[in-house]
Amino acid sequence: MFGLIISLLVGKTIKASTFMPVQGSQVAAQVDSLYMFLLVTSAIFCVLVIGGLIYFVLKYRRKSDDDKTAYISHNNFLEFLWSFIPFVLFMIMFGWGWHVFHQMRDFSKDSLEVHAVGQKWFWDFKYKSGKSSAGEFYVPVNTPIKLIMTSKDVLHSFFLPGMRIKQDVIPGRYTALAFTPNKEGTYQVFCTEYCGDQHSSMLAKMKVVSQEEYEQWLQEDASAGLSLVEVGQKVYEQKCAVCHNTNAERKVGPGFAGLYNSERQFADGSSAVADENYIRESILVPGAKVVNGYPPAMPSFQGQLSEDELSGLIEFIKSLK
Amino acid sequence: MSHGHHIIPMKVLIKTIVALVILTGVTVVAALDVVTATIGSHAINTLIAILIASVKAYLVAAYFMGLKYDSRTHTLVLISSVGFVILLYLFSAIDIFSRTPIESTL
Amino acid sequence: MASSTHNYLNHEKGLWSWLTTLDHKRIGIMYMITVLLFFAIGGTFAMLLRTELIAPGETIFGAQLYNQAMTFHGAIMVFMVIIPGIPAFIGNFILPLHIGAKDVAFPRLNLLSWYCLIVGAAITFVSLIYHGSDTGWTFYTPYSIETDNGTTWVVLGAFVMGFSSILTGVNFVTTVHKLRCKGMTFFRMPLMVWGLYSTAILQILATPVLGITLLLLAAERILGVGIFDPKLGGDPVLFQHFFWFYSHPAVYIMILPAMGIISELITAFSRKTIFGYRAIAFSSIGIAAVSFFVWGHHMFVSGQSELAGVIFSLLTMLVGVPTAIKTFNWVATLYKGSVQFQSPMLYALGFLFLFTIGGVTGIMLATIGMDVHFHDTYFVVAHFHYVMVGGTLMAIMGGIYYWFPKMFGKMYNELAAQLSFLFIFIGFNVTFFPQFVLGAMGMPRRYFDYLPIYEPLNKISTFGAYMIGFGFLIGLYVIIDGLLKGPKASDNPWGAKTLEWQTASPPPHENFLTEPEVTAGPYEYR
Amino acid sequence: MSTDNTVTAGGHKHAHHFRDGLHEFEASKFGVWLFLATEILMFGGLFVGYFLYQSRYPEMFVEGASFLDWRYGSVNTIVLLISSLTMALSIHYAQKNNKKACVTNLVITLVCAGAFMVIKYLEYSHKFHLGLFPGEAFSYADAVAPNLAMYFSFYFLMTGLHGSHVLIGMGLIIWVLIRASKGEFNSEYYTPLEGVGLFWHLVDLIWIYLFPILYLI
Repeated sequence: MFGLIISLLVGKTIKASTFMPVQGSQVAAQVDSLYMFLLVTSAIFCVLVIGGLIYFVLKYRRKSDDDKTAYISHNNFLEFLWSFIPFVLFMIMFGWGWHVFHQMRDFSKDSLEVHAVGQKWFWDFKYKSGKSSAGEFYVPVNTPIKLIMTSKDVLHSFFLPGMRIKQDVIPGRYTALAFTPNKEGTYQVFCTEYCGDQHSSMLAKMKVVSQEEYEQWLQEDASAGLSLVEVGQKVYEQKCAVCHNTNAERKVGPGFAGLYNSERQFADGSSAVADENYIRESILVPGAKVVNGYPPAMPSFQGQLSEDELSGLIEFIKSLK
Repeated sequence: MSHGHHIIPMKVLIKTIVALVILTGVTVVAALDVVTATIGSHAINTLIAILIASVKAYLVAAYFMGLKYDSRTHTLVLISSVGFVILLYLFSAIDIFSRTPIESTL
Repeated sequence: MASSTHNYLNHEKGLWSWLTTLDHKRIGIMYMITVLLFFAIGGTFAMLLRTELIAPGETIFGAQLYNQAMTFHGAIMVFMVIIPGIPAFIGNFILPLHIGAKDVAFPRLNLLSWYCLIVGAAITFVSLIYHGSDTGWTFYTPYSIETDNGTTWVVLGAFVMGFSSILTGVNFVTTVHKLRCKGMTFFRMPLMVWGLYSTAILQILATPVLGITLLLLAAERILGVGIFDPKLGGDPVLFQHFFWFYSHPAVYIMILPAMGIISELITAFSRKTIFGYRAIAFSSIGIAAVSFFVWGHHMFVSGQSELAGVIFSLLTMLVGVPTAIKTFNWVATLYKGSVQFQSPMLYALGFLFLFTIGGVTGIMLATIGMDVHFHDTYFVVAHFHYVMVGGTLMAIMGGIYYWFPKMFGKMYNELAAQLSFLFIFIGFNVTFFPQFVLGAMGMPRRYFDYLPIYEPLNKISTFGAYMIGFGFLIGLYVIIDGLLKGPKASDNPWGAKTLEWQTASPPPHENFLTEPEVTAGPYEYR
Repeated sequence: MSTDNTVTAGGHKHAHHFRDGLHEFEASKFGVWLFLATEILMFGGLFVGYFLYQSRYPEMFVEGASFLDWRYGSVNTIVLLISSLTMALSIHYAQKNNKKACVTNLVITLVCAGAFMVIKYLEYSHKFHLGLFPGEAFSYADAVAPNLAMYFSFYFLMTGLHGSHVLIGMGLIIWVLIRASKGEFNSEYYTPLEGVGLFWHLVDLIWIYLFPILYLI
C-alpha cells in the first residue's frame, strides 16, 4: 500500500513534466530544466513527508487502549536540520529562478521589434515597415524578437506557452517581452488576464518561419488578389467574429445576417435604415447610434482599418442575408 | 506594566498644549513661500513638514493619550501599525521607482 | 435534545435568546450555521463551473453567466466561508475554553461581528438584482471600474464583511492577552490558541487596507476618482499592490487556524505530546510576520519591475521555511505514538498529504523564473485549491468532528464520516491533480471555453468534482444525523488533555464550574 | 443581558468574565488601542496613495494645493488641538471625581468639533462653488494639469473620511457627555470616557499629518 501510493505520486509528478508544451526557444529549455529540478526536489520532499507519515501511522497504530507513548518534546538538532536544509534548497531555487527570469528580460539592441496591441477580445500586430495584421503574426526563426505591447481598454496578458513567457498588457503604458525562437512552427497565444466576456476567445497565432518566408510575408499585401468581399471576410474573422455572428443570432453584439437595409431601433427611441453610411458610422463611431437592448460596449475602430478593409467589411456585411 | 489608573498631571497637559500650538506655528512659518523658496527643493520641504508633524504626533500620543504612563504593549501596537503602513509605501515605491520605461518605436 | 443537566444550549430558550446572545459558544454555533450555508452556496457555484467545463464550448450556460458564477464562487468562498470559517466558528467556541476563560473579552463586539458578516453577505447578494458581478474575486481595475453591473454592491458587501474579521481579531488578541486562567503562561497555551492569536494579529493589521482599497474602488465606480483608472492618470498595478497587501496575509488568515486544529488532532489521536512545541508556536508568529513582505509574488508578470519581483521572490522563499518546519514537526509527532484512525485523524492525515503537495507547488510558483509560465494558469488554481480545500477545509471538517461531542453533547456516525472522508479525499485528488498538468500545458484560468487538447483532463476533473460534492453531502448528513439522533457523548470521548475536555459536554453557560488552574503544558500524555 | 454586568448609577459592576474593574479597564483600553491600529492602517492606505501620486505628478499636486487656504487649515489645527486638550482634561477631572469640570470640558470639546466641521463646510462650499469636484464631476475650466481632478479626489477622500470620523467622534462625545452628566463616571470607573478620548486623540493625530501635507506643500 505504502509503495503503491508513493510510486503513483512520483510517477504522476514525473509524467506531468512531459506535458509541458513544445520548447520553442533556448530560454524555454532552461525553464524546463528548472522545472525538472523543482519537480524532483518536490517529489523527494513529498516522499519523505508522506512516506514518513504513512510509515509512522502504520507502525505506531493503536494496539490497545492503554498504550504507553514516549514523551519526546523536541530535538534541537532535528529542528535545525529541517529548517536549514529547506532554506538552502529554497535559496538555490530562488537563484536559478532569478537567472532564468533575467534572461527573459534582457532586451538585446538588435532585436526585431513587433508592436502588439490588445483590446477587448483580439490582438493587433504592427511592424516598423507599416505592415499590420490581426490575430496572427509572423516572425523569422533564430532572431531575437522584442514585443512592445500596450492595451486599448483593460488589462490583458500576452502568454506564449511555447516560449514559456507571459507579460501583462497595461492600458496607458508599454510593457515588453523578449524571446529568440529556435524552432519553426505555429505557436498558440493566450490572453491570461481576465478581461471580460470573451476573455477565453482572445487568442492569436504566432508563426515562426524562415527568414525568406518572413520577408516574403512582410511584402505581400494581405488583400492582394482577393475580392472586396473576401477582404471584408478576413477582417471580420480577425476583429468582429468575437462579438458578432454571421447569422442573425445575438452574441455580444447583433448578428449581421439580414442587417443591411433593415430598420434599426435605437436606444434613444430614434430609428434609421441600415445603409452603408450607418454601417460605416457604427464601425468608426459605435457610440453614436446604439441599437435598443444592447450595451454600448463596442470600441471604436477609427484608424485601425485601412480604407479598402473598411469598404470590404461593409460589402461583406451587405452580402450576409 | 504600570497598573492602576494614572492621572495625567495638569502641568503636563498645559505644557503639552503650549508646545503643540508653538509647533503648529513653526510648521506654518516653515511652509511660507519666502522660506520654501530659500530651501528650494520640494522634497526637503515635505520632509520638514512631516518631521514637525511627527513631533506633534509624539506629544499627543505620549501625553494626551497617556502612552508614556501606559504598558509598552500599547506603544508597540501604535508603532507596528505605523510600521506596516510604511512597509506598504516602501515596497510599492520600490516597484514604481525601479520600473524601466518601455517606449513604442513605431 | 441536549443532556438533562444545565448547559449553554438550554440556558435560555427561543430564537431571540440566540439572536441577542453574548455567549461565545452560541455565537460560534450561529457562525457554524452561516459558514456551512455559504459553503453550500459557494459549492453549488463550483459544481456549475465544473459542469460547464466538462467540454469545450457552451455546455450549460454562456460566457457572461460563467464569469458571474466564477466571481461568486471566489467571493463567497473567500469572504464568507474560509476567512470567517475557523476563527469565527471553531475559534469562537474553543478559544475561551482552551485558555480557561468564561468568555471572550468583548462579547458585544463578538455579536456585532456576526451581524457584520450577515449584513455584508446580504449586501453582496443584492448585487444579483443588477446582474451580479463578473470581475473575479480580485476586482482588478480598470475592468472592475467599467463593467456596469452589481460590482459596487459586491465591493461594499466585502467592505462590511471586513469589519466582521477586524472585530474578531481585536477580540481574540485581547482575550489571549488578558483572560488566560491562572498558571496558563504563553507556552502552556494549546497550539490552536497560537494559531488563532497569530491569525487575529493578521486580521487586525491587514483587513483595514482591504477596507480602504474597496472604498477607493467604490469611489472609482461611483465618482470616477481616477486613482486606479489609467484613462485618468491612475495606475492599475498600484491597485494590485493595495489588494494583495491584504490578500496574501488573508491566505495566512485561512491557513494558520487550520494548522492550529491539525496540531490538536495529531496530538489527540496519536496520544502523544507535540514534537517541537516552541518551534510550531514561533513558526505561527513567524509566518504571520513574514506574510506582510511577500505579496508581490502575485504580480511577477503584472508590469511590476524586475527588482521588486526578485525581492518578493526571495522573501516568499523565507515564508516557506516555517511552513516546512511545521509539517516536519507534525510527522515527527506521530513517531512512537499510538495512532487511532477515527475520522478527525483521517482529516488531519488528509491535510498533511494535500498540504504537502500544495506547499511544494507553492514553492514552484515562488520561483520567479517558473512563475512566468505558470502564472494565471490552472497550475495556480490547483495550487491554491490544494492549500485551501486540502488545507483549511480538511481542518474545518476534522475540527467539526473532533469538537462535535463537546459542542452538542452527542456523537456522530463514525462510519458515515469516514465514508465522507474517502469520497472527499479521492475526489479532491481526481479533481485538482490533473489541473497541475493542465497548467503545465498552458491552459489559462477563468476560461469559459478551452482548446480541444485540454478536454480529456477537464473531463476527469469534473468527474472528481462530483465526487467531492457527494462526499460533502454525506458530511452534511453525518452532522444533521448526529444532531438529531446522536448517542450521548461523554465529557472526554477522545481522552485529550486540553482544557475544554475537563468541563462537561456540552459545557455549562460559564464554561467551567470551578476556575481551572494549569500547571503543565497542553499535551501531557505521560 | 446574559453576562449580568448590570451598570448601576454611581457603582459599576464589572462584567462577569473579568476578575475586577481594573482588569476590565485594561482589557477595554487594550481593545481600543487595537481598534486604533486598524484606523491608522486605513488612513495609512490613503496617505500611501497620496505620496506615491505626489511624486509622480508633483506640479499637478502643487497646483491643486494652491486652491487650499492655509489659514483655514491652521485655524482647524488649533481648534482640534484645543479639543484634544479639553478631552484630556475631562478625563483628568473625571479621575478626580469633579463631575462639573468633566462635563464642561466635554461640552467645549463638542463645540470645538462643531467649529471644525463648520470650517470644513466653508472650505468645501468654496471649492464646490469653483467646480473643483472629485472625479468626473470636476468642472474647473482653466486647470493647467490635465488630471487635476485626481488631486481633488484625494483631497475630498482624505478630508471626507477624516470628517466622517470627526462626526462619529462627536456622536461618541454626546453619548459620553450624557453618561457623565448622570454622574456615572468616577475615579474608579471611567472606561467609556477613556475609550472615546483615545479615539478623539487619534482623529486629532490624523489631522496633524493631514494638515501639512495638504495645505503646506
